[in-house]
Amino acid sequence: MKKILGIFILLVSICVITTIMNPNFLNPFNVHNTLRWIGLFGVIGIGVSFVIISSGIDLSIGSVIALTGALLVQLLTAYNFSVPMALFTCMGLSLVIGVVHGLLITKLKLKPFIVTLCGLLIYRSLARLATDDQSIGFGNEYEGLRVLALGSVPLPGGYSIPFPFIIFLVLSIIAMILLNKTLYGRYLLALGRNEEAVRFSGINADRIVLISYVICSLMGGLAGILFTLDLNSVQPASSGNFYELYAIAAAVLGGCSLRGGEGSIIGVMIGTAILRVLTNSITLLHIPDYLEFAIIGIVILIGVSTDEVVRKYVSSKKVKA
Amino acid sequence: MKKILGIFILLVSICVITTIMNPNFLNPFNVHNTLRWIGLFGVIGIGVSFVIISSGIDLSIGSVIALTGALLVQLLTAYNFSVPMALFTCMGLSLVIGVVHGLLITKLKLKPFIVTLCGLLIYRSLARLATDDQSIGFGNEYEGLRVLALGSVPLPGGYSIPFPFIIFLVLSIIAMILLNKTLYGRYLLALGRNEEAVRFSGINADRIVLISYVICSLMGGLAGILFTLDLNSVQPASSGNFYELYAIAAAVLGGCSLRGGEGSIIGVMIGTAILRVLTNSITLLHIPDYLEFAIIGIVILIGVSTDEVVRKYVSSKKVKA
Amino acid sequence: GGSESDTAGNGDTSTEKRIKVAYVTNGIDPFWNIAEAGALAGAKEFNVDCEVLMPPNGLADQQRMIETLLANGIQGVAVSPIDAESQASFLKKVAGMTNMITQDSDAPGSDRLCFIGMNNYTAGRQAGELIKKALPDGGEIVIFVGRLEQLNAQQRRQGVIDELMDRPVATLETMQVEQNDTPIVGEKFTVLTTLTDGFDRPKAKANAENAMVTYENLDAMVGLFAYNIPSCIEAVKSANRLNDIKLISFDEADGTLQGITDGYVQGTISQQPFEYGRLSVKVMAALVRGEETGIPENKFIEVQSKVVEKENVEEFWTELKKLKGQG
Amino acid sequence: MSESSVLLRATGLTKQFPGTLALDNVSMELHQQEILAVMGENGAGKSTFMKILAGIYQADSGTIELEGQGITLNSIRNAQDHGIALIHQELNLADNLDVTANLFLGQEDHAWGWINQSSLYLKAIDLLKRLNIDIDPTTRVSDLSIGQQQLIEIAKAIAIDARILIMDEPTSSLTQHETEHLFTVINDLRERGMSIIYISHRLNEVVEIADRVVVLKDGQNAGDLPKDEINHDNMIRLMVGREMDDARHRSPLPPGEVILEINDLVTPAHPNHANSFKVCAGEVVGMAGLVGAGRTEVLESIFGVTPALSGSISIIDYDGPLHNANQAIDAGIGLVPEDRKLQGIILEMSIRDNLSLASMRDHQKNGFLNFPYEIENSAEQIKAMSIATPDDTKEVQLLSGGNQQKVVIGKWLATHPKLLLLDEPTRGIDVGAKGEIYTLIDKLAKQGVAILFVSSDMEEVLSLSDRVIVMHEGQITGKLTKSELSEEAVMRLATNATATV
Ligand SMILES: Nc1ncnc2c1ncn2[C@@H]1O[C@H](COP(=O)(O)OP(=O)(O)OP(=O)(O)O)[C@@H](O)[C@H]1O
Ligand SMILES: Nc1ncnc2c1ncn2[C@@H]1O[C@H](COP(=O)(O)OP(=O)(O)OP(=O)(O)O)[C@@H](O)[C@H]1O
Ligand SMILES: [Mg+2]
Ligand SMILES: [Mg+2]
Repeated sequence: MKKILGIFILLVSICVITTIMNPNFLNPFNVHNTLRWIGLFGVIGIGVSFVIISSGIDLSIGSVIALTGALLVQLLTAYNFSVPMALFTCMGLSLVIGVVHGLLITKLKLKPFIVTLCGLLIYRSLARLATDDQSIGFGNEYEGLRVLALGSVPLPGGYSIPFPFIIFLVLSIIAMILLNKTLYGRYLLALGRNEEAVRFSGINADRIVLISYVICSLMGGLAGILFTLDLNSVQPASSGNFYELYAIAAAVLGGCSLRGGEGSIIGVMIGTAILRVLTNSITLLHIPDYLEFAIIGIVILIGVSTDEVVRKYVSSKKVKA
Repeated sequence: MKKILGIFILLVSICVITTIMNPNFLNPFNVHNTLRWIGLFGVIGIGVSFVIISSGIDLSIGSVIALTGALLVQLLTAYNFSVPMALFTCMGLSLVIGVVHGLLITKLKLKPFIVTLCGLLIYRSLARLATDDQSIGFGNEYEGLRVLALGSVPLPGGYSIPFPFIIFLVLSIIAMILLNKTLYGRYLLALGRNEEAVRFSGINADRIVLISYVICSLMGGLAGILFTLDLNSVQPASSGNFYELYAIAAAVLGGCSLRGGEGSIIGVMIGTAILRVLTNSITLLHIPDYLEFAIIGIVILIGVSTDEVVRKYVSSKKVKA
Repeated sequence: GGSESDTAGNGDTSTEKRIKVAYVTNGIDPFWNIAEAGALAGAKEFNVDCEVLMPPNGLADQQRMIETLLANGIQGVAVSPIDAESQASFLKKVAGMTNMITQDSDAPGSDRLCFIGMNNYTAGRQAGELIKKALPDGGEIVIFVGRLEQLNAQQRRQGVIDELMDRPVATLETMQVEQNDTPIVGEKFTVLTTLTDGFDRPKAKANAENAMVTYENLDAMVGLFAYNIPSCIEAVKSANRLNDIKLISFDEADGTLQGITDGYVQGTISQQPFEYGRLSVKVMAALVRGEETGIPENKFIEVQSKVVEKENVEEFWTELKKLKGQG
Repeated sequence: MSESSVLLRATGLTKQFPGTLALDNVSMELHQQEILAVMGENGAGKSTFMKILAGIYQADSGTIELEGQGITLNSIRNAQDHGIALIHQELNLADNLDVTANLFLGQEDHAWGWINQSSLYLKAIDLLKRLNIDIDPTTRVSDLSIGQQQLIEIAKAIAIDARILIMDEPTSSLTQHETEHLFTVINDLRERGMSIIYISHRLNEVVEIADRVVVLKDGQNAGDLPKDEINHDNMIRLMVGREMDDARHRSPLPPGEVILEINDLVTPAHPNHANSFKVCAGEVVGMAGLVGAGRTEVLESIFGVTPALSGSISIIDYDGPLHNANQAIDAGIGLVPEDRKLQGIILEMSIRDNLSLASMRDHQKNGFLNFPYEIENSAEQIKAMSIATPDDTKEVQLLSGGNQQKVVIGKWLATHPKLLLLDEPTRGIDVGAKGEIYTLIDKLAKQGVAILFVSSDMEEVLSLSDRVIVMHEGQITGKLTKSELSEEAVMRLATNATATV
């Protein structure tokens, strides 16, 4: 809880400082857009946090985004799939990807880093193959479907909550329940800390791990669909590049430990929000955009190291008490 | 040794198949180029293998390459540094980067993944800052210095060994000695297995870890210099992108375990060679270049999983015997 | 990127609130640095504030930046869409909120007030003509490019191919993008393949090296992006084949211009990016102020691409350096 | 209870690991409501046997019958379904979760995957109360002491409602008091119909609790002992195959000059207590106390791995600073740590490399390894410690626990320490190896090495020490000379902080 408080204060500070320096930050249009981006990136943040809690990692998310995005457009525009069938196929593909990752990691005992690094490479190629290496989009069609990403619920004062943010909220709540109230969540947390303990309790640890990769890939696939609907375009060679790193950064900033066994969904939500608000502020405040990376990097470092320092301080306090 | 034999056979097979399908593979010019690329990429492979053996990871190498490259050009062309001073400054900077990584990881106990991910972001920004976000190069100058990357030792039959490959060989030999014949290497291997036991043996584990990051960053800096001299150009925003992943892939393919404590320099050499020969073969054999990533990914997967499978097989054989 | 024009103290005494416009590129590239110089020069000339933004991470980044500009009350945006066709509806929304023009790459369905640029297909054909001039008897050609997914790359490539195959001039609408899986064989010329490098310089150089090994009779290399030919030069130089492989380039990288000066690059097609920047700001300033903009009926302000060859390279380069403030 | 009612019968079990035949045609019967002790030296195959019964390993051959029915145990869940639960030799808890979550891990009450948390807490309270364990079920396991964690492990196995409960060295990290408490629980469980297999290296415990003893040796049956034949001599004879001759009852020499002097040492875990004491050359000083009394911390502070908050540590003939283990080696200190596998050795490295890990720094050649030294040292230590191995290039993990411990000690002997600190040097070590370690300690003392050892094994403390320092919650509560030494005296000081100092 303390952990979350710290980054929550960080988020609020960034918002307050940006607002003071440029009140346009609170402009309904800007709020809408920022929430939309939080929603889009938040989806993969939630996905990867399951894998991180299992003490794994998934580097393939960005490529999964490109691949499902490319597939969605191709199925709808080139192969005349119906919308439900196309969505179903894309999610089905991400499911298969997750299962393959999970099997390679649990059955062949390959390292998650390597399996998903290979995934990163392979799915990127497949996305380029599927599209003939060309940017593709829906053009002016599928406006109805695109509402999924572009629609919003109006609020008083000109404000509105974009659908992707609502999707993100709903998924977050489901994730919270899954993590804290169900057998699966409990086993996942236990397994992230001590896999032997879980195995020796007669639990099928492999299945728990496998499911975490499936969740992560499914979230990647969903994000691929949402990003594509939002942007109306897939660049097979570049869409989603490095997104896995943003997702991991958000999760870690939000208190997920790469050692496994630790992580809160609220933390991930705040972590994602910090990263998105930061990039928004950087442009709003006319900070040269080449400093964006540096600022993000420094904020992550400060976030995680304060956490370490606070923990040390608290434990030294405890001793004194 | 068995491990190395396996990937050595893989390397030879790729070479043989490529030669059969396109004899130009053995053309002196092609051999020269392939060796040069092996040399250039091999340098970072060696660097990252030290970090991997310590059971760490370094994601910042690509950005370090961009930063030192950018710095080298700027110092020489814009600030009129002498060649030795410029080289010295670049290597000095990479040393500082390595020390900072090491300190954050050992003193603040931050995870290597996070520290170097932030490094990846920050140094990229700095490279863009240092160059005003512009591509820079030497133009027609510094031809003498560029021999370091472009020169070669002629052999009979029109063949020649490029300097970067020779540099790589020399560094490999030094790395082998360091790893197998010195106290440092012994401690590093031990620490990768069991850091706690190393601490309890009166060894300054923090220093060993720190040095591994310094080695890795120094190799990154050297690679930055060599790549820049070779290409005569630095793109601050894109030079070196994803190179850390190639380096890690080469090291893992070469038998370094991400669990730490395991790794051989010869393996890393072969691993790098496989990756470079593969990319070479893909163009030589007219395979569409968007399949390159997929092929590399699949070869890495096969490489590491055969290793696992063989290990299982061998141990089951032993049992029967 | 991201620099603002420093207009403080330039004697602006009017009480008019400073006009804020933005120039948004499609990425980070030397080409855009020149355009940026043009935009900033234009800002000074036409007395406005101009922000130049270069999205580092592609399309999503570009849209985010534009949204933020809008939130910030920007009065004019000149954008180079990354995927014009797909982004049309997004840009339509932008056009509804501010004065929007496109530059470099057009987005016809987007309600943009005008397009400032050149015809990349025509430029491709110009490059084709340079090849024909260098290889009157025909030959085998390899094309190099960063990513083929970009429209300008496809248009340039198709222009080169159509010219070499002696096909009739197509328009951007009728242009057919050829696949890249088999060599395209014409009467005199063969386009062997198109190699992509994902903007990775070592890959670009390795591609050139591999092409020389794979295709023993290679006669010419065409680089569609600014850095491609400089990378090729490095490779061809180390193979000692500068005298026998013809090099044809786009844009105005220093390496390319040096190559033309030294005689081993046949020529380059310059898009005059400085003019893109300056004109964009000029038009936006006029739009905001409600002045005469000079937008023609067809909404297309064409910046002529310029063929740079040995004869005119010195003059061109001197001028360029001056524009970039290095002169 | 009918004496002949065989509950579980294992016949001809064989298990081959790479390079090791862990079990070779082993058979065993377990009767209804019986407490069966399984004994044997380190590496005899006890844990392997139990893991087969618990469904973790599958035997290569052999049969298992439960109540006369042949069963196959191919998964842990499967074994649990047959009512077999195993308490592992090592702790296996998820210490990021609370006590309740750990107690019922894999056995949660749930509806469609939804955990019924409140019912679990009630069950946890009930279970802990029944076992008389005073721990709040909402405590995070990481906040518990090792001893408490061990109790949770035991409670967890009992929660499964097993018919057969296997305990693999459950007392190795329990205090005397906790052990006695455990025995009450075990007897109670037996009364309620459970059968128990009990593994321990502590002969006293076995004599006290077991109805029958089965002894394994080198993966084979070495004999059985009925209740009335269970005594030390019989057990040792079957296990070791010879009479024991160890230095347990050593005759101390007069102490030499003061090697170690501690003044007002304050350790991080107990910042409100300062301790002072001395250890002399040739002296064997024991440190007694309950688990968590702070003994390990004192040793680690002296050795520099857990720097003290304040106080002075002085070592004879050494003036340098003492802030880390490296300096401690300079000062002539060695530490055989509490957790062998985690802190003592590097399992995947060879015996030879492990043996030179601490001393190589003094034999290096400009940073390069000294291979001749390494070979020589390894041969010397293997001989001095009589480490049983055909080849010093074998990985340490292939050795039995006792031999691993000897490697740790050998590693420190190679540095020729003036002061050797030993933390629980015989935990989990079989009688044979224990005896050899006692002999070795005696030999070192005779050579003038000062020895300070921590042990939770009362018998060991009483017999081996020339002098005993007793701690309670971070405070030294008493120092007992050989003549004052008795079990009652130690226990009084270990449990009562107000005792005279
Ligand atoms: N997973 C394994 N792989 C290989 N060898 C093993 C494995 N587990 C145990 N062994 C070996 O099998 C033999 C029996 O080991 P086991 O753990 O059953 O002994 P033990 O009687 O429980 O000893 P201790 O008293 O030290 O606990 C030993 O030689 C051990 O090294
Ligand atoms: N790494 C640690 N982190 C937090 N608390 C610890 C740690 N190590 C020990 N403690 C706590 O410090 C106290 C003293 O522990 P210590 O291990 O020094 O006691 P001990 O007397 O040696 O006990 P034992 O018989 O278990 O070795 C205990 O309450 C223990 O739980
Ligand atoms: Mg055992
Ligand atoms: Mg202890």
